[in-house]
Amino acid sequence: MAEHKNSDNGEFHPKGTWVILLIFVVTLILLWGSVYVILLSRGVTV
Amino acid sequence: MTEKQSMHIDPYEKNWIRLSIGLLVVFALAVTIAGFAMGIQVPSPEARVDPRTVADEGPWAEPGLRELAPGKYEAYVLAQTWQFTPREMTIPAGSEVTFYITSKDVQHGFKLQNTNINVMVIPGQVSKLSVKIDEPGRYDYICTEFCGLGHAAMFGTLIVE
Amino acid sequence: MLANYEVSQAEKKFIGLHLLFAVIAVSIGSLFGPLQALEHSGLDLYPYLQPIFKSYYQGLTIHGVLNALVFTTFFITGFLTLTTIYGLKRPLRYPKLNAVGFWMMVVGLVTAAIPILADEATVLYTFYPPMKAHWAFYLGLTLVVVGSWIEGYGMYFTYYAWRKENPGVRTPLTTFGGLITMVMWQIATLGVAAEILTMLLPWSLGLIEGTDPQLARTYFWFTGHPLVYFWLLPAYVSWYGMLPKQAGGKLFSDSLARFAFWLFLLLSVPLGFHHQYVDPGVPAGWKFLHAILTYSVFIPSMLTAFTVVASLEYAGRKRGGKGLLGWIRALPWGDPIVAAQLLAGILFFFGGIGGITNASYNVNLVVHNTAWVPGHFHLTVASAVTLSFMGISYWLVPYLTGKKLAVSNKFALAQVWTWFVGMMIFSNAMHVVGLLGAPRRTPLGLAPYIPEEWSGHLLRVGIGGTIMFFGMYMYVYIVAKTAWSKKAEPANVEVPLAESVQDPQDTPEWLDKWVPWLIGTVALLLVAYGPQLIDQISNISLTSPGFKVW
Amino acid sequence: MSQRWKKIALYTFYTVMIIVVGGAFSFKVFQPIQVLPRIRLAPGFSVVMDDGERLTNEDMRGKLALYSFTYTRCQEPDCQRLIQTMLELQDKIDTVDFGGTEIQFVTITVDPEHDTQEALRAYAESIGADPALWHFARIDDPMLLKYVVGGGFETYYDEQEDGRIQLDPSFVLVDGWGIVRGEYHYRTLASDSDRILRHLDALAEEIRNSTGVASLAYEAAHYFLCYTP
Repeated sequence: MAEHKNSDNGEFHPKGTWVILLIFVVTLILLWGSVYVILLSRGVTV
Repeated sequence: MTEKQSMHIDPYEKNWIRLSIGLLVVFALAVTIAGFAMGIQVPSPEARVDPRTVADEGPWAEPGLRELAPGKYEAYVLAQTWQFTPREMTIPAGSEVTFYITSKDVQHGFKLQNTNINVMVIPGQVSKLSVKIDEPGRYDYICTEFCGLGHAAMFGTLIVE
Repeated sequence: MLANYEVSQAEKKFIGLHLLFAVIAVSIGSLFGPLQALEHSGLDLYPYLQPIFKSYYQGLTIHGVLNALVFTTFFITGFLTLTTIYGLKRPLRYPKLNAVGFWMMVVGLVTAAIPILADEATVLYTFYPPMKAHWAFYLGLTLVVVGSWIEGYGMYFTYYAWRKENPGVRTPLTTFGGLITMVMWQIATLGVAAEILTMLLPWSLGLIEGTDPQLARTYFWFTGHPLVYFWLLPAYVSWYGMLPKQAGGKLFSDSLARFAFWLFLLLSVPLGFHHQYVDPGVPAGWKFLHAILTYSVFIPSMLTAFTVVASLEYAGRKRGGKGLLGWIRALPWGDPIVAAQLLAGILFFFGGIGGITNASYNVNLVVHNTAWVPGHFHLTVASAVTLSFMGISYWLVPYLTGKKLAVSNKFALAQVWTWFVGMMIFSNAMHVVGLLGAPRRTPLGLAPYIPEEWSGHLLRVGIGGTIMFFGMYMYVYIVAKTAWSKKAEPANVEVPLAESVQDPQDTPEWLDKWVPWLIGTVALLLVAYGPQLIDQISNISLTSPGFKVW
Repeated sequence: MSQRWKKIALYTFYTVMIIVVGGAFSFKVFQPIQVLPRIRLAPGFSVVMDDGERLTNEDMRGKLALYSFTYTRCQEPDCQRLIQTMLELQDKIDTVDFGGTEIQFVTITVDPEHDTQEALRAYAESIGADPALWHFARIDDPMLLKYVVGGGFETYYDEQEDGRIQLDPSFVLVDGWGIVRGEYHYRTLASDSDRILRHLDALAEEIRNSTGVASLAYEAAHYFLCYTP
């Protein structure tokens, strides 16, 4: 097969890293958002 | 000192930094709106008292719930090892209560379950927060800061009916 | 740089002593972990310990002080001593100074431990006045902190000597990260030093009548949050400077790694009010400013996440990993050193999510002082940090003792995974039950207000805690067996310093200059804290007499 | 970049830093501007004063008002202290330069049944209240009284079964816009008369100075919570 991904310095771009971190960001938004919703649902304080 | 010296940042990483900052800006906006526009605020300094004498005279000498006007209450709560005074308060649903809480000994916490009332109780300081509760039920207020051996048993109940 | 410098036996022994005290501390401190966790699930073993340990809270104090304060401080000063001398390839400039610092820490540890064990300092590791511990407790903590400062000075002198010998050379990354950690620590601990020296120590000695509890909290959290970064940054040193090599690759970006460390120096300290969002004595506006600053310190953490994961991807692809995510499988998961740090990183992802939630100003009202908070910091200090330190130990102990790890790879791997699984269960349950309203620092088995719906989660707290208990003592066993076995095979371990994709010498010079960054740090600190400190100090009222309530 | 430009950039950086830090600090240390928080809107009301005049919240537009709440029969030390504080303030009020803005003390009784207009006037005379500055006032309807004093001014009082009145004597400071700027419900570390006088000073200064461009600085002081202690 042609593509032996050569990790030479110039060509390497961390695409997989992006995918993992994107999953992280989505999880972050969901979990943070759920606590934020709890905050809103529990009413005002002033 | 060569020409090569520079921060070359991978384009993927550059985008990642942009994304991170954008996300934080959105979060910051969300909490700002909840805090300053909708009124879910954190406490600010109310007053300073002398913890040695605060329970001798003034409102914390006889702490309790008091009706200011129909549907509007104030609750002076005294925290001490290991109880809140009063232990039980009853308000009608839909009323607004302003809590004034202080401690005559060590630090305590005051968390009214299932509401956003959650505040430190620090001797010498008065913690003030208001809440409006529409849903009838029993709302425990529990001590959330370690205050000694009886800490786990320190709680009271706000009955909304 | 001395041409053929090798870390000497004496130096290895000195560093090893740090580890010895760290492991002793964590092995005592961790005894109480499962006792607390099981108490939550309804099995209270404390009554059986009555003759020796008086209460849940005494156990909790020991757990917190020994694990979070002592284990970390000793491990970190030892580890950073190594990154300093090994990275710079030169011995300590004043080894006696470092020895003085170390033994001062030991004396402090003993001084603080005696009142804790005697139940005279059951004040938890935050020791909020007006709960009044025995004076020896405060003195002991002071000595530990000052001792660590002195060790830090020893590292600075060493660095200074090296810098004069090697002008223009980039500081090696691991040394660089270690030094930043130390500088940050020394700035941050000024808060707790002020708290103890101006208030708590004179008060516990009877020289002044009372304290100002609100000011004490402000002082404490000046130190309290950067303390977390003092724990984390050495783990980052390993993730940036060693893990890439251990995984079979290179560091993805040297300059961004350094930039992240500078941001940590700049931003770690001026954000302590985010621990005081619900304090009555701090104006909401200042809390909001610190919320924004806390968000800012999330940026270098995000940078770290990217650079470290990218370095791992680089390593995984070099090892033949294909496709978008295939490189993950190709990483050396069979190596306990690597596995520990990878799992630490996974747990830390969740720690980061919890952290940003805590930091989010009014969102904190939902979670403040609930079980969520210990759930969160067990993902940082007990996962990202401790699990990484466990992994580091698996090369560091052989390196220092010259003996091969005395257990099989599989056993060490099992240890790492046990800790990971236990932590997953424990911290998840703690987060959930905290959201439902369970307070922290509370023997929930005794609390009369526990609703039925919490019990399932509290059971999981107990299960997770117990699994972690086994994970911890497997670790202690491995370290102890390696250190004391007579017939172990000799090890041939080197300190795993990772190369960078880019030559560090190409990193811009401004990323290796101290003065501008230090000035910036002090300036930001003054803006973020100065006005409030002036306010609170000038309005000080020492009206709170002491109480012994345990 | 040449060495020289680097140096210039660095020193610019330091200078900006010093200005920012110095600015923030001098703002705090010298406290050029201090304000009182804008707490909430004061309630609307209509009272009858001891001289028989009717006074409403509308009449107080553009004037400063220090409201206080007590009743003449009260023998509690807290009530005595309230009158004492008011007298101290009356003595010292001339030291404050309100720049032409009028200030009025209004003490509303929570016991209108006993505190008739005549009784209030007699009481005012007996303690030496200056009629140009300080008036006692009453609201006839107990329901309205409750809404104004309890609901609006958030001052607690309650008539007991035996006819005795339970009360937390208190002060409320309201500006010319009808906004509550200070509340003094219970004793704190500072003495009430000192605190109120300090607050009156701050309010007077804001009225005198916050015109034109300076008003922006005052808004900034509000924004940055530079509150008078």
